[in-house]
Amino acid sequence: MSELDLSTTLGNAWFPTPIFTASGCASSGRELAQFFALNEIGGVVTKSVMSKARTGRPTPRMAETPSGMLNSIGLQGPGIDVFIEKDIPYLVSQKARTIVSIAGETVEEYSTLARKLRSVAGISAVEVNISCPNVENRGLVFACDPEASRRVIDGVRRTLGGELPIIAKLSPDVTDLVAIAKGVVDAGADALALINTVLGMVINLDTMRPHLGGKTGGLSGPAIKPIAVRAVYQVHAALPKTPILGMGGISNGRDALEMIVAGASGVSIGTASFGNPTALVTIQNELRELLHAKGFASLRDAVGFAHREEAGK
Amino acid sequence: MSELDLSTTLGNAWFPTPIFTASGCASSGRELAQFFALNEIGGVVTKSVMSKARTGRPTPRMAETPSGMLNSIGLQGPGIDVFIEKDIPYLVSQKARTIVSIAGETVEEYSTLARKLRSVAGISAVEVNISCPNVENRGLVFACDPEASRRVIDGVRRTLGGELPIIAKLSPDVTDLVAIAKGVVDAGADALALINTVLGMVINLDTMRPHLGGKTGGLSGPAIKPIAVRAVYQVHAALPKTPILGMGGISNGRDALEMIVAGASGVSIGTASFGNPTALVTIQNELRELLHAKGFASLRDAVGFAHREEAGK
Amino acid sequence: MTMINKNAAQLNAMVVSNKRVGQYHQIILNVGDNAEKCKPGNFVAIKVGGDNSRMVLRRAFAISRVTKNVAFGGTIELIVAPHGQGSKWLCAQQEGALIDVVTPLGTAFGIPTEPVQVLLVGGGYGSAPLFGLAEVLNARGCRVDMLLGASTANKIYAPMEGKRSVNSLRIFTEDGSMGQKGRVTDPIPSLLSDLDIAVVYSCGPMAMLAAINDITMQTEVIHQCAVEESMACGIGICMTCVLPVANAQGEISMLRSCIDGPVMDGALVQWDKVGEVL
Amino acid sequence: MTMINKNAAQLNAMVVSNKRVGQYHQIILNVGDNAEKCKPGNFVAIKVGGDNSRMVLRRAFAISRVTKNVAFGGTIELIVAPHGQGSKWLCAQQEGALIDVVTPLGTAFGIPTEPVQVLLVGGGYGSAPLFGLAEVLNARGCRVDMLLGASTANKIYAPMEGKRSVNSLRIFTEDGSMGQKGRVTDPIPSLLSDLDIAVVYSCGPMAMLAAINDITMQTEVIHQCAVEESMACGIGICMTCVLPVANAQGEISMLRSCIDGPVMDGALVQWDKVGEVL
Ligand SMILES: Cc1cc2nc3c(=O)[nH]c(=O)nc-3n(C[C@H](O)[C@H](O)[C@H](O)COP(=O)(O)OP(=O)(O)OC[C@H]3O[C@@H](n4cnc5c(N)ncnc54)[C@H](O)[C@@H]3O)c2cc1C
Ligand SMILES: Cc1cc2nc3c(=O)[nH]c(=O)nc-3n(C[C@H](O)[C@H](O)[C@H](O)COP(=O)(O)OP(=O)(O)OC[C@H]3O[C@@H](n4cnc5c(N)ncnc54)[C@H](O)[C@@H]3O)c2cc1C
Ligand SMILES: Cc1cc2nc3c(=O)[nH]c(=O)nc-3n(C[C@H](O)[C@H](O)[C@H](O)COP(=O)(O)O)c2cc1C
Ligand SMILES: Cc1cc2nc3c(=O)[nH]c(=O)nc-3n(C[C@H](O)[C@H](O)[C@H](O)COP(=O)(O)O)c2cc1C
Ligand code: FES
Ligand code: FES
Repeated sequence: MSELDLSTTLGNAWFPTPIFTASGCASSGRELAQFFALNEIGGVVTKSVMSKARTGRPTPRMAETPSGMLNSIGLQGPGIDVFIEKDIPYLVSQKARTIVSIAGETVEEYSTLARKLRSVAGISAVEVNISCPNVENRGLVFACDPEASRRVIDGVRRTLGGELPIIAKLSPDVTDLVAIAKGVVDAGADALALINTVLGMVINLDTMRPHLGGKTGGLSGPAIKPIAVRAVYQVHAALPKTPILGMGGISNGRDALEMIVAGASGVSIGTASFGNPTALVTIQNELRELLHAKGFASLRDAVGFAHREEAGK
Repeated sequence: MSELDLSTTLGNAWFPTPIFTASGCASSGRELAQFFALNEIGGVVTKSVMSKARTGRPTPRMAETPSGMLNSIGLQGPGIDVFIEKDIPYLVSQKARTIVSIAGETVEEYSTLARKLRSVAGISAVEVNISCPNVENRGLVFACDPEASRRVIDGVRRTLGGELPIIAKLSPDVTDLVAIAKGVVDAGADALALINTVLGMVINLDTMRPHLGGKTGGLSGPAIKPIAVRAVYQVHAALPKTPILGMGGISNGRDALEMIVAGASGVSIGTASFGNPTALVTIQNELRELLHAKGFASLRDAVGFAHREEAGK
Repeated sequence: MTMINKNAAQLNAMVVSNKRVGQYHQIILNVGDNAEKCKPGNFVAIKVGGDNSRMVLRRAFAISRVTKNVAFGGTIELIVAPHGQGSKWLCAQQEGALIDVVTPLGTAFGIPTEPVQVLLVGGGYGSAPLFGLAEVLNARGCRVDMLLGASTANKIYAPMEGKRSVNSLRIFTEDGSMGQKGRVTDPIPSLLSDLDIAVVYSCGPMAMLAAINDITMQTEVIHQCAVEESMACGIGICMTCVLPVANAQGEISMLRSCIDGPVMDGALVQWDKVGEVL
Repeated sequence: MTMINKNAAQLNAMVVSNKRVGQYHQIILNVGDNAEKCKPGNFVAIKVGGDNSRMVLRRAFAISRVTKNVAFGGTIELIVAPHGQGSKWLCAQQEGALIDVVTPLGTAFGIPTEPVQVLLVGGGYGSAPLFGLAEVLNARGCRVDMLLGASTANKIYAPMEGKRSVNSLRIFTEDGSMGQKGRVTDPIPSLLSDLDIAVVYSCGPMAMLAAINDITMQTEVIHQCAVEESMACGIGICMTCVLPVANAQGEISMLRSCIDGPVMDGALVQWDKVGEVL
């Protein structure tokens, strides 16, 4: 069983296992290193970083919901320069494979971030989080606008050149996810990350107002798993050659396998780490055992397996 | 406390309480009558009926998910003629206030259904379920297409005349829910029902294929409550004068109150009845007590209360 | 018009006992007077997982036997296989625990008015309702023969006291670990031609029921089977549990197995169309 | 660079005892050797609701006392208010139950190197970590005075044995049902001017901490407070638990109360900006 090949690729980046942290759910990596070695898993996806330091949204920033939670962090972070100076060297020192997530408020900001990352050693891929309000267009979230999504990815692609793979991270809060996916792949994304959180709200019955400081927040956790599996399945059916980093509510090996057979080449674990700091390694071990039990010789054989032709049809 | 006025209105229809069944979650009413008197609650929203009898989607039609479930019924039903002949008289005999839900595959089918209902006595309102594939336009769900949504409601409005209130039931699976809501209100909807189920999928790890016969299904239950509250809040903020029938994961009085202060004039209970056949009356009692405890003199005062101006701002 | 769910009530039932029997748990619940309304074939729908459970749907279990108990009033017995999270939770409940049940639900086995000869066929925990049924048939003067089958010995549920109402009992396991090696359906054709059997009653996996029906369809024998479809509500309001069934006129429609079943006339069920679009 | 969460481990802790004390539960958990790493101010993050729970996040509780127990090895004590579903579940756990905990987490109270005079102020269950702290301070030779407050008598947690390490203890309730009627903050200004207090340690509701800080800011007294913000992860990875804190240069940033707290220097916390956008 130890022979089972768990390795995967996202664009031209190779990873020994398909298990990744989810952006914003592992901070810069240091915090989890007490619970497992960061190089044991497929890779670390860092918290989305912007060009300047940001203090984020007011508290309360979270609310627990049935089998899930809402968060409203507002991309608090140190800004790209401090990030490159302090966080990347740490991850490199831990031999962690690193996917840097970037976020911007303008098409230009994304390109600026890409330019700064271009020359940084030790990065495996760039995840482009386009679920941010576009300040140039009425605050409309980039990922909800096919044209804006394309332009962001196009800008990042031009800036990065052909080296680093680009993973475009999409929002499920759209009428036609496949159209957005096709657009960003056309614009140069090598892979897709699906799904970001679903927009939600909780009302606090003590104050009788929205509970979160930012009023709305992003829903994550097991509650959204069926939405995430559907998104991955739909997009893999439409774009079978584009690798997908699947996420949304994965809490155990079975969830990970569900996502993989739906079409994901790798999976990110977010909220599950909050409930269980060792979730990533537990899930990785469970996935390995399950793949073995189901008779797969490698992870690769399982990717998209739920789409196979039906016998006799 | 028994004095507390729970009555509500949707368009020109009056209901003694704001607690309704959700379409498709109470069949034709008879099944629940063993557990409580149908005239004890605000009203019964019937399963969406189409013009012809339909056998629906293949089984399996359901999968339980964390704090929710997927269903894929495919609008199985007897067709409008049998429905009018058999189900309406039963509801009338029980003195149940009845909202008839209609569904069609073409704009014309909705109008035909409305025409048949026009002359039927004992109906309080018509709920127009536009979360159906539009066979005239590549199977694109009406509710995901602002123009198609408008045309359906416009057709129903013209056919019904000004008497019966129209409640347009929208899908949350859209980029811009407020735009769709505004469109159908412009086209003549008196009220909105929010939200229909969220598109999801579960993979069966025994067969390694989508579990449901229809592959995808609709996610309902507590898992989607934060999405529903957000939808109601957003739409109420944009259209404060349009009454909303709120639904999605309501399982107790607190959930109902959350939805009401977010902006709902009434709430529908779906999945909760599957877990608890007496859910509607329990929720109604809990809501009454909570409103009282919070110091409201009437339901009306609580509708949209979470939107009130902040003191001093 | 008959009222749907007309005997059903939602109540908190106390666990009177919970014993492991082979791979199953025999669970006895105190349902008070409600027990009088429970007939062989009916089922209960149970809320699982406690207050903060992520499981929102009830689980269905056949009522195995009904007893009038001096200490507790009426009790019902369930035979539960620990399958997934919900049934495991139920199997872990201890004596004294209170459980939220809706009971009795669904159709019951039809009992012949005459003392005819009948054959009862059970697969796995499907034998559970057959012992209660055998008691009723026996009391009616019927001759009751029973066949039970499972993959292996500890999936056979055949309690000592249950055998009292049965004239003959034969057991089949696929691995030969108990009784005869083979399938429970193997002996049915010869039994139907050798004995004067009027009704076959069956309960077990859908494939077994279909196989039995293939046999009974070659004969005049009536086949009453208890089907098992996934149920979201158990009370007829969700339309998830349907299967294609013909009426007397041969018109096929999708009937709800929770209120038009679980006991159905096997001859009317469209076995080849189960799981298909009509 | 110091490692974040460097003493933390995830382990299954057995409930050694669970007793009601007023409105709280005193819960003792066996955490073995891990207890040696737990310091006053640290907290534990507990998984609640069992296997099928719809609650996905851990709950944070201050470590009240640490004991080396002959029978069990190291134990930690928690004082838990049954607030919502998660804490109620915890309060319902019986002796022998195994509980998934991550511990110890967060910063600890700083202990003076000299035997100075200190004041400990607790609100509600906020008194829990103060008794363990008092023991340590007492062993260091400090003079420890304590003020405890709550809305009403049975929300005061002040165990007999805890008082041993305390030179004086005064209790305040808003309804006067125990001790003096009034707020725990009322006597602080005069105490600070009358006694030679070097440090005020506080734990309780945010409003109480802010009020104490208003007082200490008028003086030279150090204020070490244990803050309480909603935490999704407890280990520094989610950024939900932040509050605005200045550094030595006066630059304000949003620090995580789970790893840069819960114990913080009250003088640096920007109390008026908590819950605002910077
Ligand atoms: C009328 C009827 C009578 C039954 N009688 C018995 C009995 O006497 N003893 C017994 O052990 N089991 C019986 N079952 C099956 C029992 O309902 C399932 O084993 C149980 O629901 C599984 O729940 P779970 O949470 O353990 O499994 P999971 O697989 O986690 O359940 C997930 C979901 O699928 C549904 N489901 C899974 N398996 C089945 C199944 N076989 N049939 C229907 N729904 C299923 C569950 O209800 C739940 O909603 C009966 C089912 C029906 C419909
Ligand atoms: C560092 C720290 C130490 C604490 N020490 C203690 C203690 O010693 N004794 C004690 O009784 N309580 C303590 N609390 C508060 C305790 O964490 C909450 O009462 C508990 O999380 C409530 O969970 P619930 O499920 O019962 O309530 P719910 O209101 O149902 O919880 C819903 C969500 O909100 C969060 N939440 C609710 N109230 C609080 C709160 N006051 N603080 C932080 N998060 C909250 C929960 O963690 C959960 O994620 C402490 C909190 C923190 C942050
Ligand atoms: C607290 C929190 C912070 C997050 N921050 C980011 C972020 O900075 N960038 C991003 O692309 N996604 C962010 N996400 C979304 C996650 O990466 C992930 O897409 C989502 O949570 C679904 O996965 P999960 O259910 O496993 O958490 C965040 C999620 C949470 C819960
Ligand atoms: C089994 C099932 C069948 C449904 N059928 C319909 C339907 O026929 N028409 C409709 O408008 N909505 C239908 N719905 C959606 C519900 O009316 C409701 O909008 C949704 O389930 C959210 O509410 P809930 O979480 O309380 O169930 C159905 C939902 C379920 C679970
Ligand atoms: S289980 Fe809901 S209709 Fe049968
Ligand atoms: S609770 Fe997650 S960062 Fe503090």
